[in-house]
Amino acid sequence: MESPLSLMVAIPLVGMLLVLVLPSAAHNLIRWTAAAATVPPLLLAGWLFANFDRTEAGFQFVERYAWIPDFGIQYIVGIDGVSITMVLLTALLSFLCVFASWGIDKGVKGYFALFLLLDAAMVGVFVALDFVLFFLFWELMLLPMYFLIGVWGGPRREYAAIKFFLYTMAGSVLILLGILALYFATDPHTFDMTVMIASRDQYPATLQYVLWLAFFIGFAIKIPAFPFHTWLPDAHVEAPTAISVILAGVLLKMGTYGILRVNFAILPEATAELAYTLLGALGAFNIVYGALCAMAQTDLKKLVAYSSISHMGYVMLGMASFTQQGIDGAVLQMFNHGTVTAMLFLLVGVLYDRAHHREIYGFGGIAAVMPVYTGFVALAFFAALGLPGLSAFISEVLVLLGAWQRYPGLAAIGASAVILTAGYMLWTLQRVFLGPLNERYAGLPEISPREVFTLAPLAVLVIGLGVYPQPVLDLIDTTLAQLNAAIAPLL
Amino acid sequence: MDEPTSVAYLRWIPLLPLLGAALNGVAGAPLQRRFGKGVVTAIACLPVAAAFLLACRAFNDLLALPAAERLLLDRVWTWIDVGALRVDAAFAIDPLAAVMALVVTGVGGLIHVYSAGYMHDEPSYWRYFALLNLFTAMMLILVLADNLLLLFVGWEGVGLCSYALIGFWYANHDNATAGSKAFIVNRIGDFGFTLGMFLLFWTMSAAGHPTLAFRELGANAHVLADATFLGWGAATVITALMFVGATGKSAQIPLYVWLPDAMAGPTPVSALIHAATMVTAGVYLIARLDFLFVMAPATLAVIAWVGALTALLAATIGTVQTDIKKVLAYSTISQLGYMVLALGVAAPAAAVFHLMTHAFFKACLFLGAGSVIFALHHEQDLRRMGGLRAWMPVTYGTFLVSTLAIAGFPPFSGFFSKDEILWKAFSSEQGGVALWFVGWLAAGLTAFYMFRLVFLAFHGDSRIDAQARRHLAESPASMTVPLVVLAAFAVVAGFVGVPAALGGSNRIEHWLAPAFAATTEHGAHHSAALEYGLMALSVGAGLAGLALAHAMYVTGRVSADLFARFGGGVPYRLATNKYYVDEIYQAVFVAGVLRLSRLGAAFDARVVDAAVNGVAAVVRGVSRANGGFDRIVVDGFVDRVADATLLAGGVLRRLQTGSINLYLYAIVAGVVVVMIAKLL
Amino acid sequence: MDLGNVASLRFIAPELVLVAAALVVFVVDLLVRDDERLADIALGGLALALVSMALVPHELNGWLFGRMLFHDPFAAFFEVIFALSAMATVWMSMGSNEVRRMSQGEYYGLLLLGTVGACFMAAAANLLMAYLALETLSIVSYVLTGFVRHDRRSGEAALKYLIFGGVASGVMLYGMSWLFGLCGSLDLVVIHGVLESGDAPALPLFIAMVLMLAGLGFKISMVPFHMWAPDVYAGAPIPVAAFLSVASKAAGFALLVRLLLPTFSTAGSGGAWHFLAGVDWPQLLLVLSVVTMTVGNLAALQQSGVKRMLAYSGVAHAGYLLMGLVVLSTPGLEAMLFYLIAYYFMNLGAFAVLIVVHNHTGSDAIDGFRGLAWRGGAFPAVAMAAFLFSLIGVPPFVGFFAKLYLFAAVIEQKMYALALIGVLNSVISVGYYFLILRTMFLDRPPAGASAVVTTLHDYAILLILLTATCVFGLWSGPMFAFARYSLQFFAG
Amino acid sequence: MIGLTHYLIVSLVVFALGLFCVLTRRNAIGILMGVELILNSANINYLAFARFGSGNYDGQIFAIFVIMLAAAEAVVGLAIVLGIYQTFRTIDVSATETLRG
Amino acid sequence: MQLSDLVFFAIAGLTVLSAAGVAFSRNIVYAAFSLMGTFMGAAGLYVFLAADFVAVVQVLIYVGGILVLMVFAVMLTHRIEDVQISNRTVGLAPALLVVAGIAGIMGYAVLTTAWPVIEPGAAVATTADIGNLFLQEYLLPFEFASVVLLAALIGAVAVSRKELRSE
Repeated sequence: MESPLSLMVAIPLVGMLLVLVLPSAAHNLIRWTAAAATVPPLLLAGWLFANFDRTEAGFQFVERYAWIPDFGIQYIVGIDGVSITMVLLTALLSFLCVFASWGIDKGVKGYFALFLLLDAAMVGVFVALDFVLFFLFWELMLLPMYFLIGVWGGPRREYAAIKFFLYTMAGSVLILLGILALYFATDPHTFDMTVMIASRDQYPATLQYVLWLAFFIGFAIKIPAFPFHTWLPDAHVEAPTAISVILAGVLLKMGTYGILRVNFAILPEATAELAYTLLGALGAFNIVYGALCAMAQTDLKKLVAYSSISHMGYVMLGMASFTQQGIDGAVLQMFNHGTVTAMLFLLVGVLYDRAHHREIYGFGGIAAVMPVYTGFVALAFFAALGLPGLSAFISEVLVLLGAWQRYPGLAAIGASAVILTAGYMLWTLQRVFLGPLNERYAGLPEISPREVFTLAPLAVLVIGLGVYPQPVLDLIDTTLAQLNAAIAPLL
Repeated sequence: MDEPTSVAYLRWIPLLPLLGAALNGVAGAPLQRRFGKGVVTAIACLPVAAAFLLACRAFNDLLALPAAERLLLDRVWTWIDVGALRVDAAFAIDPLAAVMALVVTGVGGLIHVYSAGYMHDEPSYWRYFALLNLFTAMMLILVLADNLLLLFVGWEGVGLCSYALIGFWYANHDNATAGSKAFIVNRIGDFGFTLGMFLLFWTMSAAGHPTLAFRELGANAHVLADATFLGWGAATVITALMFVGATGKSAQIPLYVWLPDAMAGPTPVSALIHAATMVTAGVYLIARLDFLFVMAPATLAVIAWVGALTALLAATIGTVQTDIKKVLAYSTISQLGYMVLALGVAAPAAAVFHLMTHAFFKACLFLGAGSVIFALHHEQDLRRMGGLRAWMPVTYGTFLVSTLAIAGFPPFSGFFSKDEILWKAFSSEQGGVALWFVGWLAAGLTAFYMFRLVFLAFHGDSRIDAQARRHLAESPASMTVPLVVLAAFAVVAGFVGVPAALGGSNRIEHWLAPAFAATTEHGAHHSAALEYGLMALSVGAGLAGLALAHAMYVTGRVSADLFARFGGGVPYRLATNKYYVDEIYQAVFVAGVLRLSRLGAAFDARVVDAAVNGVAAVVRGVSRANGGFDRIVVDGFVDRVADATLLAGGVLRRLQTGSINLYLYAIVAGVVVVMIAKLL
Repeated sequence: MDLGNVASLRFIAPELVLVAAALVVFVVDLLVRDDERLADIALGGLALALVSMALVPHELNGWLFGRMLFHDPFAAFFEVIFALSAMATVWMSMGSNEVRRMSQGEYYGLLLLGTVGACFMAAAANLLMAYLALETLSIVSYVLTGFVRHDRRSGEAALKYLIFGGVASGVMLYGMSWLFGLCGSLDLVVIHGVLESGDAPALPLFIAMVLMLAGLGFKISMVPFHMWAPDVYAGAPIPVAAFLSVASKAAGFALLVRLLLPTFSTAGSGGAWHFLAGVDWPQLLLVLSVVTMTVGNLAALQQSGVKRMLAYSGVAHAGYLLMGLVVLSTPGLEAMLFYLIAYYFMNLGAFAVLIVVHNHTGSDAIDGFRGLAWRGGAFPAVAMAAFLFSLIGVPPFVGFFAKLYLFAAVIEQKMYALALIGVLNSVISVGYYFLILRTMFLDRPPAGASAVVTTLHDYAILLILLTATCVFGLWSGPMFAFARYSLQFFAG
Repeated sequence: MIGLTHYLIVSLVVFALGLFCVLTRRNAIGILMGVELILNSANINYLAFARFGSGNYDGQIFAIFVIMLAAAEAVVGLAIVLGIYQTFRTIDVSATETLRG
Repeated sequence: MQLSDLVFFAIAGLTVLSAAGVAFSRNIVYAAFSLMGTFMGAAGLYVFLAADFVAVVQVLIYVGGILVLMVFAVMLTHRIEDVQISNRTVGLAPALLVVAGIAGIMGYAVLTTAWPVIEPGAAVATTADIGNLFLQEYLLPFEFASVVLLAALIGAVAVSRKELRSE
C-alpha cells in the first residue's frame, strides 16, 4: 500500500480490530484507541491536501491491484477533485465524532468498533474506482449504520434503523444491476470506472437512460431527494448525535457524489437529457419543500434533518446547471453543508445531553444560561441560512448564480427559499434561545471544553471558507471543468 | 479604463472595527469582569476613531487627484474565482463612498461615545459594543466594497447586526420578534438583490464582460442597452430587482414595516443603524448603480413614486404616534422616501446630500430622544412627558435645532438638501408637478409632527409622575457632547450644497459628479424665479405645520382631536393603526406560509411516508396471505393433532393427516398445470 | 475412458471409505456403547474420504462400473461438498443436546451412508443409479428426521417427509419409465444421443421430464414441491435439518443439472447451451425459479420459528440457484456452483448458531435470540449477523459475491426482468433476516435471562464458518476457479 | 394382438388410481399403499418397454431394484408409523402437555 | 381374439379393479387385501411380458413382504377394541378432477405417440441372464442395494426401537 488512500481505509480497520481485542470494561482505553485510529487518516488527508495536483483533472494517487481476475474485478483507489473534498470531510468528521461519542457508555466496545468500520467504509466509497469495490464499501457502510442507529439510538430506533436499511438496500440493488449492465456494456468487460469513463461514448442512448434512472434512484435515496427522503427524519431523530453528524455530514453526500461519479461521468448523454427534470427541477423543489417541512417541525433534530433535505437540494440544482459556477458551487455546497450541518447536529446533541429532550417549545431563553453555546448556535444557524461571509453563502450563491444562467425560473425558486430558511432558523433561534428564560433550565451547565473542541474546528472552517473559499474551489475546479466540458455540449 | 490608484490602507477602515468586534466578542466578557467597562469602551471606540481618521486620509487623497480619476483601490485577495466569475475581496473609495465612509465613521464614532454613557448600566455591555463595532465594520464593507458580491456581504452583515441589536434585550419576546421581523423582511429584499445580481452578471458576461466590479460594470454598462430578458429590457429588470432589495433596507413601501418595530433596540442603535447609516444602504446601492438606473426610465418612475408615497404615508402615520421613538422612526421612513424620490428623478447627488444631512440631524434627534428616555428611566410615551426643557436644556436645544433642520427651515442643513430634492422632483424630466406636490405635502406634515413632538416633550406643563421627576436631570457629558456636535453639523452641513440659485456652488454635487453617470444639466430651462417660488412654498408648508402644531399642543387654540373627528375618524383610525399594513401582512404572508409549511409537513408524513410504508405493507399483506395458508394448515395441523390425540385417545387420528394430502395435491396439481400449460 | 468394475474401485475410494466407516460405527456401537468415540470415528471416516477424494486421479474423466457412474470434476465437486456438509453435521451433532439424547451409532452411521448416496447421485450416469442413489439419500433422511423419537413433531415430520418423498419419487420413477421407453436406454449419454437425433416424440418426452422434475424439485425444495420443507426442518434435529438444507439440496441440484444440461441440452459455442427439441425446460424453470424465490421469501416473512424461517429461506435460495440454470450459459452454472459453496458456509453457519441457542433455550422460537448479544452470546450473535447478511447478499460476505456472479450471468443474458425480480426478492428477504438481527442486538435480554454459554466446540465451527463467510467473498478467486474447473461434464 | 399401448394404458390407470389414493387417504398407511400402486404402475412400464422397446434386460433390472427400494421404503415408513404409535403410547397426558405445538 | 388376449384382459382387469379397490375402499383392511390383488395382477402382467424372474420377485417381496408388513402395521396401530377401522377419505371431487386431468393428458400422449417398438422376441428364461448382469454390468447397483437395505433396516430399528436411551 504505497498510496495514502489505502492506508486511510486500512488504519480504521486496524483500529477496529484493536478495539475488538480490548477488554470491554476498559471504556476509556477503547475510546482513546478509537480516537487514535482516526488521527492518521486526518493527517494523511492533510498530506493529500498539500500534495494534490490542482491542475490535474484526472485521478491521482491511483493504486490498482488485480483482485478477482476471473471477473476482471480489481482493487483500484484514487481521488480526483470531487472525491478529495469528500475524503477530507470524512476524515475530519470521523475524528471529531469520536469525541462527540465520548458520552456513550453502553456497549462502548461495540460502538467504537462499528464506528471505525463505518469510517473505513465511508472513505472507501469516496476513493474506490472499481465499481465492485465501490459497491462493496457502499453496502459495507450500511451494516454498522444499522446497528449504530438500532442499538444506540432513541426510542423508535428499531423502526428508524430498519427503515434506513431497507431504503438504502432497495436503492443499492438497483445500483448493483446498473453496475452489472455497465460491465457487460463495456468492451472489454470491466468494472474499472476509469475505463468506463473513457469509453462513455460507446454506450447506446437507451441503455444510458435506463441505467441513469437505476443509478439515480439508488443515489437519490441517499441524498435524499423527494420522494425518497422519508427515512432521513426518522434516522436522524433516533440516531445518537455523532451518528447523525456522520449521516448528515458524509452519507448524504454519497448520493450526490455517486451521481457526479457515475451518472455524470459515465452516462453523459442521459445526463444531458434528464438532468433538468430529475436534478434541477427536483432539486429546486427539494429546497422549498424541505424548508417548508422544516418550518413545521417541533423537534430540533427533525428540523435540522429537513433543513438538510433543503440544502442538498442546492447541490442537485447546482449540478444540473452545467455551468462552472453551478457545478463548483454544488460540490462546495456538499463540503460546506457537511461542516455546517455537522455543527448543527453536534449543537443539538449538546442541548439534548443536558435537557434530555429536543422539543423546540420546551425551551426558551437558553441564551441567558449558556451564552457561549448560544454563540456557536448563532454561528451555525446563520451559516445555515446562508449569511454572507460564512461558507454556505459562497456555495449557495455559486449554485444559484450557475443555475440562473440555464434555468432562471428554478434559480428564482431556489433563491426564494432563503427567505423561508431565514424564517424557520430565526424562529427556532427565538423559541429556544431567546425570550424569557424557562426556569426549568435555569441550572443548565455551559458547554464543556470537550464539546467546544468538537465544534471549534468546524466553526473555523465555516468562517474561513466564507472569507476565503478558494482552497476548496481550487481543488475541485479542474476536475469539474473537465466533467462539465464533457456534458455541456450535449445539452 | 486605466487602473485606478491603488492604496494599501483602505482595508483597515473596515478591518479595525472588525478586530474590535472580534476582540470584544471573544474576550469581552472576561475583560469586562476583570478590568471593568472602560477597557471594553476603549476597544470599541478607538478602532472607529482610527477608521474615521483613515477615511479622512482617503478623502484627502481623493482631493489630491483630478476629478476624473478620483478612485482609490485596495485589492486584498481573490475571493472567488470560478470560471468566468472572478470576485476580489477589494475595497475602493470614490467621492460617493468617501461621503458615506465619513458619515458612517463620524456619526458612528459619536454614537459609540454616546453609548458609553447610555448603556453604562447594561450587564452585557461588551456584547453591545462588539455588535456595534461589527455593525460599523459591515457598514464600511458595504460602503467600500469594490463589487456587488462584497457589497452584499456588508449588506447582509448590517442586517445581522441590526437583528442582534434590535433583539439586544432578547429576554423580552417582542424585541426578539422585532429583530427576526427586520431580518426576514430584509431577506425578501435580498431575494430581489441576488436575482438582480445574477441577471446583471450573466447579461454582462453574455456581452463579454463577466464581472461584478463596479467600475468595470460602469465602464461597460452600455452593453446592457439592447440586452433583453424575457422580452423586457435587461437594465429595467435588473434595476427593478435591485430596487426590491433597496426597499427592504431603506424601508420603502412595501417593505418598510420592519423599521418602526426596530425601535425595540437601544436608542443609540436606532440612531446609528435605523436612522443614520444602515437604512441608507438602499439609497447608497441605487446611487452606486446609478449608471444602470439611468438606463431604465421605467424603473426610475417606479422608484420616484414609491419614494414620494413612502414619504407621505410615513408622515401621516408619524402625526399620530405617541411613542417618541416611533414618531422618529416614521419620520426616518419619510425622509428615506425623499432620498428615494431624489434617486427616482435621477438626482443621486441630491439624494446623497440629503442622506448626509439627514444622518446628522436624525442621529441628533434620536440621541436626544435617547437622552430623554434615559432621564425618564425608559419612559417613551409622549403623553407622560412635557416641560422637559426646564430640566434638560442641552438636550432641548440640540433637539430643537435638529427639528428645525428636518423641518427644512433655512438655513439649517435640512432646508438645502430637502429643497434640492423637491426642486429636482419638479424640474428633472423624470419628475413633475405631481411628485413635487406629494413631496411638498410630506414636508408640511413633517414640520407638523416634528414640532408636535417637540411641544409634547419639552413644552407645556410636565405630565411626568412625581418620583420619576424627583431625580430628573440632564444626561452626562458623554451623551450631551455628541448631541452638541451633531447639532452643530445639523446646522452647517447644508452649506456644502447651497444651490446655484442661492449663489452657492453646490459643491457636493460637483464632488459627487464623477461617481455618477453624466447627468445632463437638467432643469436648465427653468427660471430661477420658479426655483425661488418653490422654495418659498416649501418653507411655507413648514411654517404652516409649525403653526398648526403650536396651535394644537401649546396654545391649544385648535383642538388636538381635530383629526380624530375629521372624516368620521376613519383617516385617524387608519393612521393610528398604520393603515393595518402589519395586520394584512401577518394574515396574508406569515400565516399563509405557516399554513403552507404545516400542509407540507402533513403531506410528508401522511402521503409520502405513508406511500413508501404502503409498499412495505403490501408486501407484508401478500406474505401474510401466503403464510396464512402455512400457518393455518401446517402449524394448525400440529396443534389440531395434539388436541385430537388427547381428546380421542386413539392413535388412528394421529396418523390421519389433513395437511399431507394438501401437500400431495401440490405435487400432482403442479404437474397437471405444467402439462396443460404445455398443451395450450 | 470406460472402466470395468475392478478398475473402477480406486475411483470410488471415498465412497468405499465412507461405507467402511459407517460399518465400523455400527459395529462399535453394538460392541462398546461409547458415544463420543462414534462421532470421532465418523469424523475420521469423513476426513479420510476427503483425503482420498484429493488422491483420486482427476486428470482423466470417464465412466465407472460399465457406464454406471461418471467420473468427472462435476461429480468430484459435489462429493467434496457432501463430505464437508456431513463433517459439519457430525461436528454440530456432537455439540447438540438434541442429538446427544439419541442413539448415536445409528445416527452417525446412517449419516455416512446418506452421504454415500448423495455422492452417487452426483456421479450417476444411469437412470437406475440415479434413482437408487436418490432413494438411499431419501430413506436415510427420513430416518434421521424421525430420530428424536420422544418428540412427536419429529415423528410426524419423518412421516410427512416419507410420504411426500415417496409420492414425489414415485412420480419421478414413472417419468423415468417413459424416458426409458422413448429412448430405449437408461444410460444418460445414450439418452442424450437419442434426443439429439430428434426423432423422440415431443409430448411424452415433455411429460416424462415434468414428472421427473417433481422428484428433483422435491429434493431441492422447489415450489410447488417444497411444502415438506418447513415441517421437516421444524421436526428434525437441527443438525439433520442443516444436512438436508445443504447436502440434500446440493445433491438434488447435482442430478438436476446432470439431467437438464449435459443430457437434455447441448453445449454451444461461447459458453452458451441449447436445449434439445421436446425438452424445452428453460421457460418452465424460469417461471418456477421466480415463483420459488418469491413464495419462499414471502412465506419466510411470516415465520416465528427460526427453523421454519430457514426452511423457507432455503426455498428462496433454491429459487436463486435455479436462475443459474435458466440462463443456459456456462457463467450461469459457474455462478450456481459458487453459490452452492457460499450457501454451504452461510447456511450451515446459521444452523450452527441456532444450535447454540437451542441448547440454551430448548426451542427454536425466535424469542430464544432475544438480546443474545447482550447476555454472553456476543460471538454467536455477531457470527449470526455475518451469516444473515451473507444470506441477504450484503458485502463483504461471500453471499454477496455469490449473488454478484449469479446476477452477472443473468444480466449477461439480458434477462433484466429476472434480475430485477431477483434483487427485489433479496430486498424482501431483509424483512425476516433482520427480524433475527433485531431480536439479537436491538432487543434487550428478557428479565432474568441466564447467560448463554458457547462451548469451545461451538466456537470452533462458528469461527471456521465465519472466517470462510468473510474471506471467500473478498478472496473469491480460488473458489471461483474451483467452481469453474468443476464445470466439466463427461459426456462420452 | 396385445401391444405396448395396452400395457401403458393399464399402468397409467394404476398410476392414476395410486395418485387418487394418495390424494384422498387420510390414513398414513393408506397413502403408503397408494405409493405402492404408483411404483407398481412404473414397474409395468419398465417391463413393457423392456419387452417392446429396448429389447434388453435394463428394464427388468430396474424393476427389481424398484421392488427392492419399495420394500426398503415400506419398512422405514411402517417403522416410523410404529415409532410414533409407541411414543404415543409411552406418553401420558401430562407429558403431552409439554409437547404441544 | 386369442386366449392369451383374454387372459391378458382378465389379469389387467384384476390389476385395475383391485387397484381401484385400494383407492376407494372405506376400510383400510380391505384396501390392504385388494392391494394384494394388484400385486398379483402385476405379477401376472410381468409374466406376459416375459419377465418371469421379476414376477417371482414381485410375488415374494411384495405379497410376501411388504403386504404382510402393511397388514401388521394396520393391526398394530389399532387397538383391538377399535371395532370399526376407518379409512375415511378426503376431498374426492378435487382429487378426481386433478387425477382425471393428469390421466387424460397422459392417456392422450400414450395413444397419440408412435412409441419406438421392436418385434418382441420369444419369451425365454431370464433368471440366469439377470444373475449374470447383476454380477457384471449392474454390479455396483447390486452391491449398493445392500448398503441401502442395511440403512433401511438399521433405520427402521432405530426409529421404532421402543425404549428411550437414558440421558
